[in-house]
Amino acid sequence: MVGPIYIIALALGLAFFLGFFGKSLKTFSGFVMLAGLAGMTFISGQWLMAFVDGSATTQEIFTAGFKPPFSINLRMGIEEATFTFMINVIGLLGGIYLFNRLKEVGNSAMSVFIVLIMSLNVIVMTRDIFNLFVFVEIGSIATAGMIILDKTSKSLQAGLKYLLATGVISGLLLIGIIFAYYFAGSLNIDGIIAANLMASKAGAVAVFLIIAVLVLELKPFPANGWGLDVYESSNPGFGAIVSAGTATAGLFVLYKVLPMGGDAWYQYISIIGLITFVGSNLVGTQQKIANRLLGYSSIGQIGLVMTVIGLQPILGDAFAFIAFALLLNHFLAKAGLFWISGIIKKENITDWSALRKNSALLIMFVIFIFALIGFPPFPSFFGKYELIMSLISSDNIWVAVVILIGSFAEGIYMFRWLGHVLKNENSEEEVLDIPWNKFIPIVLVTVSLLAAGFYSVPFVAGANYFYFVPLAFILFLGLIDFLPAYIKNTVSIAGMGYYSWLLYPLVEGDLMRTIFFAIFMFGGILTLVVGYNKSGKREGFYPVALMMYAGLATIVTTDNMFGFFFGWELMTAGSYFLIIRGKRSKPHAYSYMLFSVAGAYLILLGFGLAHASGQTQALIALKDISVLPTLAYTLLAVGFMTKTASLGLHIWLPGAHGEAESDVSPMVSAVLLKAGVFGLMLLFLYMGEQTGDTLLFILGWVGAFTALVGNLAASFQEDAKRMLAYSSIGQLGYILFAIAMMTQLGWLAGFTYVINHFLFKAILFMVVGGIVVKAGTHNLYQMGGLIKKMPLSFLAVLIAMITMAGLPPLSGFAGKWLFYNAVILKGWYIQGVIVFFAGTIAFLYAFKLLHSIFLGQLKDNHRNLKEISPSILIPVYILIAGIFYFSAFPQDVLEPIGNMLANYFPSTLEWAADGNAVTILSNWNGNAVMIIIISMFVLVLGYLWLITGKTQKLEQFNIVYSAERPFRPETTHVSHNMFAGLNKAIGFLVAPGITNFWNNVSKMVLDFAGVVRRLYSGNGQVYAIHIIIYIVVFYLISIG
Amino acid sequence: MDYSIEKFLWAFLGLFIILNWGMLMSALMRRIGAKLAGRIGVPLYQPWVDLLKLMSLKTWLSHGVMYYIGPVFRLVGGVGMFLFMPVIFGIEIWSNYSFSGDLILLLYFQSFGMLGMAMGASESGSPHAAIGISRGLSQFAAVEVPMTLAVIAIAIQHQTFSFSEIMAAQQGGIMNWTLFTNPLASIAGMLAMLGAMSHSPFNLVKAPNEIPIGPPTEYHSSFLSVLRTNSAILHVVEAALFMNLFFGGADSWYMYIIKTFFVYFISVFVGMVFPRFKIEDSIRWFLKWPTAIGIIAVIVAAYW
Amino acid sequence: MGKKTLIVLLMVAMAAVLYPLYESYQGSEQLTELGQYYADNGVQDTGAANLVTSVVVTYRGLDTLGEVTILFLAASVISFFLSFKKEDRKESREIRNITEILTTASQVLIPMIYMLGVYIFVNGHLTPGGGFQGGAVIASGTLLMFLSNPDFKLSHKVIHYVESTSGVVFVLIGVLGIFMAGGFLDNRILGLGEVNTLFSAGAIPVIYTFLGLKVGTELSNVLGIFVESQNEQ
Amino acid sequence: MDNFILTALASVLGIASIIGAYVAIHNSKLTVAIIATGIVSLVASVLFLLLAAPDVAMTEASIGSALTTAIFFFTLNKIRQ
Amino acid sequence: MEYVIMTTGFALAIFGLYGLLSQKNLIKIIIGFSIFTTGINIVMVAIGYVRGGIAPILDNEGISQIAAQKSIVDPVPQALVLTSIVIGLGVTALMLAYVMKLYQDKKSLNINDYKNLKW
Repeated sequence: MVGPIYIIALALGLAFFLGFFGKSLKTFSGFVMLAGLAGMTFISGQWLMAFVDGSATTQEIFTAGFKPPFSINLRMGIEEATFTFMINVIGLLGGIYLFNRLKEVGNSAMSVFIVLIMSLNVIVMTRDIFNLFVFVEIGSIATAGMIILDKTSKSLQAGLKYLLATGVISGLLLIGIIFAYYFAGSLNIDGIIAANLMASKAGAVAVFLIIAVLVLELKPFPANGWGLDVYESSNPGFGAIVSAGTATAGLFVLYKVLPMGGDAWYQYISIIGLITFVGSNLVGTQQKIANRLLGYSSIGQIGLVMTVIGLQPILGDAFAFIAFALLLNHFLAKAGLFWISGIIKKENITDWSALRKNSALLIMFVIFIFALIGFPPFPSFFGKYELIMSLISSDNIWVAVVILIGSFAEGIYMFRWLGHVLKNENSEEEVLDIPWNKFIPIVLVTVSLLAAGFYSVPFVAGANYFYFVPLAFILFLGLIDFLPAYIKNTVSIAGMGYYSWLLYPLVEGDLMRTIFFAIFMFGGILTLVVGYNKSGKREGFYPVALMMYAGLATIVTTDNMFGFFFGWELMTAGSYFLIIRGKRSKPHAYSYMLFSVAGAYLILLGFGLAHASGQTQALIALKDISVLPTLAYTLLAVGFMTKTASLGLHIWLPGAHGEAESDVSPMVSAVLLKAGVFGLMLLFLYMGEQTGDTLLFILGWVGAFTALVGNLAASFQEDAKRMLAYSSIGQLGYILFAIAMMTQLGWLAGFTYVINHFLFKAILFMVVGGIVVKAGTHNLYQMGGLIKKMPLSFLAVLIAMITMAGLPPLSGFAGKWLFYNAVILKGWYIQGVIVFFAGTIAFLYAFKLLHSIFLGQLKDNHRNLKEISPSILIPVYILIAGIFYFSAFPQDVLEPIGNMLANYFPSTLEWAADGNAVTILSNWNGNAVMIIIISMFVLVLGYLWLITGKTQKLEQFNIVYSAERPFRPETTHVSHNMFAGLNKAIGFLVAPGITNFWNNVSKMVLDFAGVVRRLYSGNGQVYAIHIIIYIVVFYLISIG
Repeated sequence: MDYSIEKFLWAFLGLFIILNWGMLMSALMRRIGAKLAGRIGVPLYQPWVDLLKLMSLKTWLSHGVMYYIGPVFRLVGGVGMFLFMPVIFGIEIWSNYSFSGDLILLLYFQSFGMLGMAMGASESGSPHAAIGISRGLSQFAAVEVPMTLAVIAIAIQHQTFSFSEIMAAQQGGIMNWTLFTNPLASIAGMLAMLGAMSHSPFNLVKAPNEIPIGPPTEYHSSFLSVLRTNSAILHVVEAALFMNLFFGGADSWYMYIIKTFFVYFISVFVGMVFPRFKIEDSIRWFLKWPTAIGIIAVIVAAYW
Repeated sequence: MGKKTLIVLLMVAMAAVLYPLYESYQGSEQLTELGQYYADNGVQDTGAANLVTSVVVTYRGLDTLGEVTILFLAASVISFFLSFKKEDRKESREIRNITEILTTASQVLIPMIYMLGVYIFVNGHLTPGGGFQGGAVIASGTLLMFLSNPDFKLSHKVIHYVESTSGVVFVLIGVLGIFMAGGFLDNRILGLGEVNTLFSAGAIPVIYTFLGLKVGTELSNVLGIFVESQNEQ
Repeated sequence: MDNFILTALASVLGIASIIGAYVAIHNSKLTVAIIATGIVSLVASVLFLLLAAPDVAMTEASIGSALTTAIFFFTLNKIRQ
Repeated sequence: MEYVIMTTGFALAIFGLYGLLSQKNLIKIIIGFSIFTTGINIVMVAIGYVRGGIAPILDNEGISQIAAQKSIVDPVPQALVLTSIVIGLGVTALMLAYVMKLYQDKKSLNINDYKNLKW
């Protein structure tokens, strides 16, 4: 095994050797540099492998042949090996990336580069504090040199500010070191730790100086203006090295030196880390310049790792995994992002849409963004989950909350950036040239990020490899993305079919999960079938759709909290990409994502509290939460309600569902919303009646008002898909109200609504989606009379509408009947009336939809429309068959559900012999009602047919007005502002109060960030003053 | 749960009686109205004559499938309401098919007919019909609120939704009619009935007399005859519904005829006195007073 | 004038921060444990009379290596930073009138200074001084040459060769230390010889010679670049 | 006895360096400021001698005062042009 | 005697820092920085001083080997200062190079003119 000392010898030897060539032989010296970097990577890699397979033990390397206190020693343990390996890898990849740039500048720049990487290695390995100072100085001079790789006036200023700041810092470090030596008598870190300097006040100040300087090297929040300028102005290739390499070395040094200060320091470091993480992310929300934004984000992430280092005594043995997972994730993702920004070379994030030209680069960009926020299959997801779990179980909940707020703030600007990339329009002419040496590092980093995610499974309780099976299939779909759409469609349907067949045994026993499993899987397949009518390739649609369905499947089949959260985040990621495909859906997808991420974090906190009380990852732990139960249940409830868009959390739904693509809307609204409902049902089952009764009462009222406002808003909509979206809000308000009653009848009504809503909403969105595409407009007042052209879709919408309105013959009435009995038995009378009134309003807009699309006068530009494509009609008519079966034989569906619910709630519904559902209040025989109505219908039809005989169809007469066309023609269309009367009477209920509320909240946050941003005035001297203030304040807090 | 022909025949007979009584009642009402206005009014057999005339008219014109099926929905709505409600309390043959559903089914069945009319009329494409529909639906929604409040109040009071139990509770003397045992609910119910009957103050929707506005504008001949038969049946059945709920139901045909006449007379009488409301005013009116009374009724019934 | 007062206030605060350190310093009566060890067996281990040199070169050899790298870094960063294209170099510098005294004095002094520099770093292990000081003296010699005759050109090729060779040799000696003696940069690869004679203290004189050469050439290179940048546009 | 002389010498040099630093910072003319810096580092090298550190004194003298001041003057000259 | 030198060292350091933060002119800032480093160097050497000690060079003519060990000064801080002086030179040289380039760019020595990178 090559000794680690050769890293230094090799690097310095080559650096001096490069001096020989002066200005000539540029390419050759470039390759010499790469060889050197590769050698260093090999050495540290070889040590890492040795440690991983246990064949090596921690080694102390003595220089100059003497024992440590008298000479400098380097240590090569498993930690050092991993960190040096990471640094050398980033050095090698950075060298490859910057190859051309370094060649242009000359081979002295190459030697500076290789020396910089060597200095980071030694910083990690050395155990001597003065040696650490020397190599930190080498690092800072080399960085100052590297900043001016692209000679712009900005990079010059950044360089000077950097030198000023590091100069002041290193001076103070010197004082700290010399006095530490004076008190401890030795320069070796272990010697100083042994001397326990904290005992005396002066010793404490010396240690304070050392640690404060090391913290300042990591650019803590208020005093990091100089750091941000470096990120913004330097060449992004070098920015990657600073953000990944130097930060990793700096964090390890802090970890190494912290024991010097005793455990009080751990607390200070975690507080500083938290302030940095939240502060820089918050200020980042206002940022428009790409590199500076990456600077804010990397400082934030470093702050997070610093917090974790500070929390070491609390986290115990989980510390190593969490710190490494978060650091590795930041390391890989940030390097990748900087490299991509090096290729894109655009300053402002709004014109990054050129990234869409190269789909491979785009996918990698997305992977980095999602890795940073902490979405599944990435290490940060596992790290953050484990961090929150152990934090809450050691009951510092506030730290967990602040961390989540910080990463939510990061989500704000990262997703805005992603939105710009995916949706901003693209100038055609400029082409994106990607040289191979810039592309390969990014690919390597992405691959290792995914592999890191895979390998972090054994470290987290409750995680198992089974969750990665769907991801492998999604990867496979991603690879075959070049095929035409219909092949991919068949493949994905087959895949989903097999996967659901595979998972079925998992849910077989539990009827509730089987129903939801059926809705997710069967509904998913149906909505995918609709995709057959789409031509072309539909890049990126199928992997993402499968990801959503995989997430849904995992939620239903898993039995532990980790699996549930894994599936939840997977589903959110998948659905985000589905929604953002719509033409005008950028703002809506953005608000959807923010609400979902916030909701997911609330759920995580809730799970944390459950884990804290039950100490297990199983979902059963939700049953009896002893740690702050009411808080836990409220958090979980609100978290799930962000997904069911209840009142107050609903503003994302109309835009997200309204603007989505025609076959995405049914997926997202009919199938996805049920995930939130499933979550709520689980929660209420585990919570039980007595613990949550006030919460349930409130949720009942929330459900009632959501139903009312949702349906009312739907009836005043002019846009067809928006109307359906608002109606989904209303229907989910029903479901929430029903299950909040916690009685068998209530839950039966809830289940009926879940099944009904799935059936008719899928039909409505599919058909309306098809029509909107055919008719070319969303607005109801531009449509009409399509019954003549599309009779089949008219019939489908008619049946769906009757089910939605709850009219007797069809299954909708079953829901209403159960609902009525439940309300009276439960005693929630007033809410019952509100929800019933909402039901009538539902009838109104259902009719408006039917009327304005199909009936009335056929518009002349729709004359030659033909029926919507069979690929939509087939699933629609399967669903209609489902509705008829459910309406004709309600007992076959409701009885098993009733029995299943019987073991949770007292049973109040029996099924009499002749299929008559009997409660103490009333009875209802769906089958009989159906038969009677159909027979009456046939009789009366026969009677009418008898007395009218043959009729001749009247051609459409064009109602022309005597006066000339009014200025706004749509006002004459009947469905324009159709329920004006109702609107004038109770329109005030639907005023956009809540949307304004959320807009004000976001404006307040952004203004605050704007004010704090003023801190960075750009003047180098001011930054130096910030550093001194920071030291004085830190001193007063810690020691003064 | 027997589908025996015999049950069907009794129901058909009941339907025939109701149809004739409906036509007679509307003719009587028109005469009384005319008398109040100083006119003689139509002869009592007028409705039969109109019906026969309409049925005999041959017509070839139809605006399409939904236009054709609209009146069928309408009539099925009317007949359905009749079938699902017991006519005479106590007598099994006259209880029709009320065992397969109850008050909730009836409440929802009202909108079944409304839906049919709306679809048929809008298929005809005439703007007058469309305006009438939007007004009708809005008003129907507003009427539903006090109606539901009344129904819920009664349901709380009697702890049941099934007709027979409600009627049973009201037997034996005037005093235990719902009118007196639960006055607030009855007032709310009666006010809602005014809207349901769509007589004068709230008849903007059909407004048959002055201008031919409203859903049936395009209907003629045999279609109109079907609509007429239905409106006749509907008047009686609506009145019967409110009779069963508030006035103790009928234990014999004789009682049935008298009570439905008086209930129907109340709405006509109110219609004579008050002028027609604008659509927003009617909605606002319904959502103000009747709903307030209804809510108080529910509170009183529930917590007192 | 708020800023000035703020800064003064800050200085007072910094003084307060540093005061405990200042106040805790009582001046030591006897050496620290580390210092005592060096005093006792510094000479036996490294054979160098000048203890500071033995600490600088062998005991804490890595620091010196770092030290040299810093100078090397500074020189190369400044070289590619202030470098400029040939075409925008002015024909010649305006020549200030060089006084007679300066030219004659420099002719006498320059060789003396170089001799002094070489002397300093050759027996760095005996007398105070060493590689850095010797290099600095040589650099001041070159500085005098720049000042005395204006058209003195420093040939970069020579500078680069000397600098690189001495650097590489220094690293090689370090590596040799591993094979032939205790560890990296150990000076016992050559005989320790007898204290106070020129050829004693193992590799220290060799290291210091190359170190002196390297520092001297680097600093003169830096000075050269500063001079050349004078006549850039 | 000699300790007293040393302390006196050290305090004189100390005050000289403080004054030099004051002139270096507050004097408006840059040339004077740079010379003052040179003087401060020269005095510092003498102080090192007092502290029995000949090596450091030589380094400070040659590098601290000579070369640093030289570079300062070169930069100043370049800026003056 | 070492107290006085220690005080001067600290005073120089604080004064250098003051100069670095208060002066507008770039050159003055670098001057402040070099005084700051010189002050710290003085403090470092003063720490190693042993009262009555002589330079740590053991040429064996005058004082005998053993006697010398009692009275020499601690060599370690001196070694450290040696390195920090050279580091000071490196950083100052780099700063001055930056100042020259910045001057070329914007023809001004006032630090307030270099504020392109803000917020």
